[in-house]
Amino acid sequence: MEINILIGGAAGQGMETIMNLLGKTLVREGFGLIYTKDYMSRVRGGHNFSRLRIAPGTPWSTVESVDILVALNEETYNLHRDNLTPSGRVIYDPQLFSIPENENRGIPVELQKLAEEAGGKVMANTVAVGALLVLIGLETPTVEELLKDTFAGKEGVAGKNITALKAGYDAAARFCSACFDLPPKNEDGKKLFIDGNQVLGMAAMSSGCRFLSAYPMTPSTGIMNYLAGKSPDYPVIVEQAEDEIAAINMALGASYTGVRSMTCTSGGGFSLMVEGVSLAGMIETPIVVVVAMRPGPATGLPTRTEQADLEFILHSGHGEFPRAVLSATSHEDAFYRLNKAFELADRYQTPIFFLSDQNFADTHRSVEPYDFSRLGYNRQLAEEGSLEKPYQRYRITDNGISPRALPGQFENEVVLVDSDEHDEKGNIIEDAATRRAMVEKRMRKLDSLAEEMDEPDLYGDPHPEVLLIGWGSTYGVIREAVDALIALGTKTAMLHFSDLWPLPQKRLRSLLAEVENSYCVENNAGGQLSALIRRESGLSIGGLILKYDGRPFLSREIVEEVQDDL
Amino acid sequence: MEINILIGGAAGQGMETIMNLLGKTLVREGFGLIYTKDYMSRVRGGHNFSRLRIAPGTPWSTVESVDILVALNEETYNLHRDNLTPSGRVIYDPQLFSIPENENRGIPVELQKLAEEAGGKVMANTVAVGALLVLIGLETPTVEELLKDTFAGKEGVAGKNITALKAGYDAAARFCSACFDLPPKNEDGKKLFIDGNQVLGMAAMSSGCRFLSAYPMTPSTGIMNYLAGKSPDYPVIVEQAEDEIAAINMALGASYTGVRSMTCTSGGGFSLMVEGVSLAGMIETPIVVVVAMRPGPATGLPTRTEQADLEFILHSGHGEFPRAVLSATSHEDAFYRLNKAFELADRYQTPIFFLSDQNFADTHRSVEPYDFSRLGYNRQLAEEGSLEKPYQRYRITDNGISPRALPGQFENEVVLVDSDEHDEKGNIIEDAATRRAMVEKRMRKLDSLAEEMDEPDLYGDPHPEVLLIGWGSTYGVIREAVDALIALGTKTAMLHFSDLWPLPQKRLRSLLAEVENSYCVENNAGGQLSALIRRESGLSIGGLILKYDGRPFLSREIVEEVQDDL
Amino acid sequence: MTCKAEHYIIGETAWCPGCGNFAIREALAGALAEHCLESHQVLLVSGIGQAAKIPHYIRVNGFNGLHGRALSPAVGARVANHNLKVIVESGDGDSYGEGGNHFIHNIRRNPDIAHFVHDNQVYGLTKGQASPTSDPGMVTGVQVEGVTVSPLNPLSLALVMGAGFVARCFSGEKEHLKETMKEAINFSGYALIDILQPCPSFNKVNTRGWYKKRVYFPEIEDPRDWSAAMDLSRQWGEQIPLGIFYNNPHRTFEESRAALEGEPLSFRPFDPQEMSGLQEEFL
Amino acid sequence: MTCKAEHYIIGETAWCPGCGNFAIREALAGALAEHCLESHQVLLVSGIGQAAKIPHYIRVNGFNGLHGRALSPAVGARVANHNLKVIVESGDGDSYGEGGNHFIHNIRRNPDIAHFVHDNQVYGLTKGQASPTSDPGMVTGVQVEGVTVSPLNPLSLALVMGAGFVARCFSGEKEHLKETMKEAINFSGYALIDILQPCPSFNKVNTRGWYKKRVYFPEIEDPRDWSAAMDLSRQWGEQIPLGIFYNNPHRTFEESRAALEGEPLSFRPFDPQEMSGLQEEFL
Ligand SMILES: Cc1ncc(C[n+]2csc(CCOP(=O)(O)OP(=O)(O)O)c2C)c(N)n1
Ligand SMILES: Cc1ncc(C[n+]2csc(CCOP(=O)(O)OP(=O)(O)O)c2C)c(N)n1
Ligand code: SF4
Ligand code: SF4
Ligand SMILES: [Mg+2]
Ligand SMILES: [Mg+2]
Repeated sequence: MEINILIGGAAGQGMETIMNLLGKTLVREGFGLIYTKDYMSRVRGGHNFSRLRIAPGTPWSTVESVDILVALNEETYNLHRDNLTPSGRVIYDPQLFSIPENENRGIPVELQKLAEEAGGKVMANTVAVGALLVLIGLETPTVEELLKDTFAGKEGVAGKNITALKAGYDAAARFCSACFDLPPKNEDGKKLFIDGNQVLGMAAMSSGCRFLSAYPMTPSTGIMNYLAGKSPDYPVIVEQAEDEIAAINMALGASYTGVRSMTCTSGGGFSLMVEGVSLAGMIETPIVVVVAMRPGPATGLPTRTEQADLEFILHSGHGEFPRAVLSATSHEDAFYRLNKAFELADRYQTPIFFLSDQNFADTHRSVEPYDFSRLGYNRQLAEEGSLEKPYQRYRITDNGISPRALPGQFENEVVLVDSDEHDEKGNIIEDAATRRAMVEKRMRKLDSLAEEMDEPDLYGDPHPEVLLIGWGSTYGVIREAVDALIALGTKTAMLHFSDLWPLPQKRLRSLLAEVENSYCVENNAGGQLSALIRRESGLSIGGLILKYDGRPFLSREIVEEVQDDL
Repeated sequence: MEINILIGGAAGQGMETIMNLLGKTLVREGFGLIYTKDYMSRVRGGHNFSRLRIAPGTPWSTVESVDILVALNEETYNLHRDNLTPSGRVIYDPQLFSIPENENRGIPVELQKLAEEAGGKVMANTVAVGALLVLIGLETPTVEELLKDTFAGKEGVAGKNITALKAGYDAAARFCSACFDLPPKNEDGKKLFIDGNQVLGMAAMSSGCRFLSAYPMTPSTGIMNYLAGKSPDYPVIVEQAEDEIAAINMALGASYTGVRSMTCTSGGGFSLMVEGVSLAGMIETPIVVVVAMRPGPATGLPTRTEQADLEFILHSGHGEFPRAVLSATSHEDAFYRLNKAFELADRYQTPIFFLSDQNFADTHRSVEPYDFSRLGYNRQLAEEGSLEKPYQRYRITDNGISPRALPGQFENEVVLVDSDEHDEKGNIIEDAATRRAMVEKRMRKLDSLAEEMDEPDLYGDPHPEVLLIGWGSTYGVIREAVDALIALGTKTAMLHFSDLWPLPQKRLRSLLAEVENSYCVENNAGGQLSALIRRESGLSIGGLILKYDGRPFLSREIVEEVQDDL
Repeated sequence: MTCKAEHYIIGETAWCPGCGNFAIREALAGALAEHCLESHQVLLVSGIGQAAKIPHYIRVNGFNGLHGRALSPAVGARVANHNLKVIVESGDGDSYGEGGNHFIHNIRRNPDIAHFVHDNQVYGLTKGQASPTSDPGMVTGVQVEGVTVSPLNPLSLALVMGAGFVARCFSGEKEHLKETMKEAINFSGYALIDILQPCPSFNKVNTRGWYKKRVYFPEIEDPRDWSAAMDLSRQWGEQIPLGIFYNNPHRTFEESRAALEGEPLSFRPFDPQEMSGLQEEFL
Repeated sequence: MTCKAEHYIIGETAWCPGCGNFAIREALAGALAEHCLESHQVLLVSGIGQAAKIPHYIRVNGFNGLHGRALSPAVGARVANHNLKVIVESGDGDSYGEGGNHFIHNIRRNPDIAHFVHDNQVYGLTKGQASPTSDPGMVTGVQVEGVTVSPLNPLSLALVMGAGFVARCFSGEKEHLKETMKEAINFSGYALIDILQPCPSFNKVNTRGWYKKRVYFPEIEDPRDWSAAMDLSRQWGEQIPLGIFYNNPHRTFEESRAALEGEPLSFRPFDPQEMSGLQEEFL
């Protein structure tokens, strides 16, 4: 009752086009799905592939087994054939390579040739989509509609693509038609087909972010592309900085002057930003920093995934100052949570981090449309009536938060911020008493910030014998592992952190007191959340389930590790 | 039986000259002393002062009370008069301000006028030294000798200074001669009079460091000055980089190519180096990074002290890789420990951090000459005979350490390093298996690295009821607090870490099991060592004694906090 | 307000007696006064160094940021509120050394910012190391055998990067400095004034007298003649020209962004609910 | 060894078919071969990008470091072992964008390094954003309304910073490229070749044909004439000159450091005990 499709080929062969067309079609038809990418750090050649899983509800992760393999080159066939299910089929172009007939699973479709006949090689991908459709028993009208949307105004192009689509459909129909059963549709209304970077880009736009300064870096660049794409139509400025140092400092200048600002990068670029992070802490200027993690150290594996920058980000920047660290756990949650990051930044006037990773950034899922009324836009700026004059940017207050005015906001009042230690007015000081007062003022913000943190998500058996603890993009895969373990008879629950710092500890403490077998499941080699929990609570997590080969977890792997250990 | 001298004035008035002259004279005479600086981040004006404490043995810290106050301006007198001991005296220039005669402690010396008479205003400092000498009952020959050494080749200048010196001596002699008792001399041979930065500079030179690339930043610049001063006479290159990013990358290039290399900076500059740190971890290239901490965040208090970058440095750089963190605890130890840093860097081919702070960097003490035979210079390079060919820079080995060859070292063998994940040869890879193997290879180095860490120094009562735990430059002041608490009847001990990461835990575990009252004493607001201990061992330290106003601890403060708490 | 220079002068400075910074501050106060700019409508951005302390000594909005990073927040400020007059003021080390990359790339961006560099040819605050503009041969605690690298010529560099306004002043010619500042502030786009500034504490080579003897005001026939400006900018040594070598505006960063037309972004209202149309493309 | 170009060519590249990088690699191999440089005596340093993958495709020592930071380790390498021939090769984004500050300041330093920039006027590896040299108007996923900033002219910039060797080549003129590389490698001091390189995947403006139509070899009368070089370097558009615009060596970084005379530092013996005299000054 689920279908798993894998499309593979060399970089530049257009796997994305196929998946986007197919994915969107399926979502429009009402199916729940997830689509993940595995690609190399190169522009052409190599071996890239994508997986699409269509399953009841909305699947949380993809799996290894393949029902339909679209092999755009022979390498793909050789690398993935062993994962084909017994009834699995392979769509391939017989002009490129051949599959032994006795294997009886090949569906030869002359992708290139049919495309050329339809009007051009580039449409080979559309041909492939046609072939895929017939295999899963869908008609073409939704795709046709989509093609018309996509090529609106270019009717010729749309028409040629429709021809190509049908050619693929007909060619594959000769071998099998509807030979895979689609799962039931979700009948509860329209869904979005969206990837993680797009979720974050849209969340930033909808949170009133008006300035993104960044430097391209995989896997964060999609956020930049999203916002840049909106800039002709909305009052948002996207500036490609000369380097990441400029990126964060520009954003801080814009934030100080009054707009919600953000920067995004990956670990290496973030390394260049940490001085600016420390500046934000000192001048108490809001900033949202999205870090889309990838495997390090250094350049590492640029297009792959890891969760190894948690501790780095938690302690990034010299000196001590308050911060919050949130993370992207699911497409559903991340939209609202990035808004929360903007809200916290304005409320606490300090850097707020939002951790994503390649696994989240590049994964499309079908999700419920978002409820924009849940978004906040509370700038927490000083107001004329209540402003004490002369204005003091760093007035010492009980909760450590000073009234924030903008340059130019009030007649005759100036706003002074300084990276040196300063007095309430913002002027440089060196005396011990003021220094002490300012450190304490800043650090006091942590008290109320801690109250804002959401407890981790609890899912699964209410009285578990096994507890799986995770954070960030592993939400879905751990959740599926919990389901699988429960199905296998192991009472299992998951505790999954979206808000990581200040670390919310209530659920953790009460659960760990009860559960015998606890594991941190992390996409890193050090078990960083586990260390953080120990540092903060003194509590030890029993075991670590780690993966650090640049690939996301498969739920099977988690299940097996738990079973081996029990 | 001790004398405490404080000299204060505006920046640019030459307090350093006085203290250097006096300090060195006293050390040559056989007295044990410590000399600390409290100065502002400016070039002229403001209020700066230095303290010199002469006490039996070699004192570990300075104290607040003042026996002799040299007030180069009235502000100094006003700020420090209340700390004068009942028998305290004030040397001042009556042309600048006056002290009520009834206070009966003024020693008016016309510093400016006498200096001009001797041949020039600049010698006012020498006049002051003369005055100081007579108060503590020392004759002038040692200073005269020193002046001749200093102005070797410029006899006129030396002569004028000697005249100035004597004028000061005579002027003060009219008020009091030997009115303070010097403590007994140390009779065990000559001592060095040296500050922390000089200790580190000399240690680097003596460890065979041949390249320092750095960008000026207080309080680390003294190291750069030291090495630059040697560069005309020794094969060492000091390069002022255009920024800290260049500094660490240049050092890495030199290290890769074959010389021991180092960089030094403070927190803000280090923030710009963390990307390079991650690179060093990935390309497995030795580098020693000295971070002289000062209060942050951002520019903070540039000329003051703090220990707030421990956690930042521990987790600095994106991704996961092995590192070691050592620290400067005393002038005696730091010399050998920086050599250890170089040895570890070469042995483990990874970044090694050495934490200093302003308190250590700018403090002079009288110390035993160093034993250079204790220094190591083991480059751990591949040797012709044992080299497997073709050479593989990242050969997978049991302990994770690969044979290291230099470019150009072996005919026809090339050395390839890469910031991307790579195979044994150094070439970019993307497959999961090689990635896993390389992560594990690198992380395996941590096992043997952990064995290299020295357990923390244990001092004080063998069965303590109070345990003070510290790290870095607080060694001396905590030690004096231990002595004081023991003298007050509290069985106290100190556990002081020089090597911080991988955290040595044996002593800690055994002591914490026994001692009821444990405190971490740290110059920061967060209790970072305490958190690190909890993270690593799960053990909680009972209390925190923290100071984060930019000033070093006074032992009195530690004693009081313990007493208040007990 | 009364538009008097004194209005802008605040704070006790941490500068050394005899330093050229004082005259630069006065010229700036004079320029602000003569343009009659209100304090809350001006933003002064700086980095770190002796010169960079200036936001504490001039009564306008101030952003005293990181060493080398003065230009970047200034550009951000122009994005958020293009009604503010934004002036960047910092040292030569800050602007051309640590901040070199932002210097060259912001000239390309051409934001409407006046950039006043206190060029004392030395790192003042960190006690006298060579700066990018130090003359060859200068001996310091780090350059113990004298500076060996070629000095960076900020004016030629700005010209080559396409700056529209390039000037050299001298703190000892205060009136000229003030007038030049006024023009730079009114210039549409990035305007650089490299200000020769004696540092009596650390620069014993390029003293006030040294500059005084050398500076002169060349006749500048056509301030839009790039080659002539380049030639002038390359004069150094016995004769050091002062003046606006180049003055030729082109499209600014702000003009190239449609979103910056009208009300400053900082003060525009916003309601998240109005953004719900964004998800349509994903349906 | 036999000094054949093939000796240096290794590895399967990750470049796109039709990319200018291939010709650059061949020219480099040819230049190394014709100078008959042994693999272990050459060091190739790069940053990150498509071009920067070259150390994996040429059989010499290789340091494939961080994005933007190729020049810095190269200078360090020259300190440690000045017998190595050090070549830096990287992309335009790497060299002039992220690495801009090192570019300008290392020209001032003048280390004996040949710097070959694969200038495809685009960020290749990150999929086609504008680079500092992108022509105005170029539309990308980030520059959705076209590049608005002025392009950085690497040759003029190098000249203004005092580079002694400044050349432009085109990957489509491989023989000329190889010969120029040979001269740059032999040049004493910092030598820049900005190499026009078509990127068929992302740069649809400056294609091979586009360059082909425009490049020409001007007569260069006196390669020590700075102004003439500057004029040439500023030509762009219908006519794009190739050649060594400037060739005028001056004192190198290495020559200014006495410690670098003789045996490379890397291979000099050292004994800590011989350093004990250092403490005498503190006695
Ligand atoms: C990242 C960083 N590196 C180094 C420093 C130390 N630092 C402060 S000011 C300065 C140099 C200042 O020189 P310049 O900009 O010419 O200003 P001046 O003091 O001469 O006016 C340096 C190196 C710092 N604050 N931050
Ligand atoms: C600090 C940092 N920022 C960003 C990146 C991402 N990145 C990798 S290559 C590249 C641009 C490459 O452009 P260029 O140097 O022109 O090389 P090309 O790919 O065009 O040959 C970028 C932005 C990175 N690796 N490191
Ligand atoms: S150090 Fe030099 S530039 Fe700085 S205030 Fe003093 S004299 Fe002026
Ligand atoms: S992306 Fe462009 S520059 Fe890079 S290899 Fe492909 S064609 Fe060449
Ligand atoms: Mg300066
Ligand atoms: Mg490029």
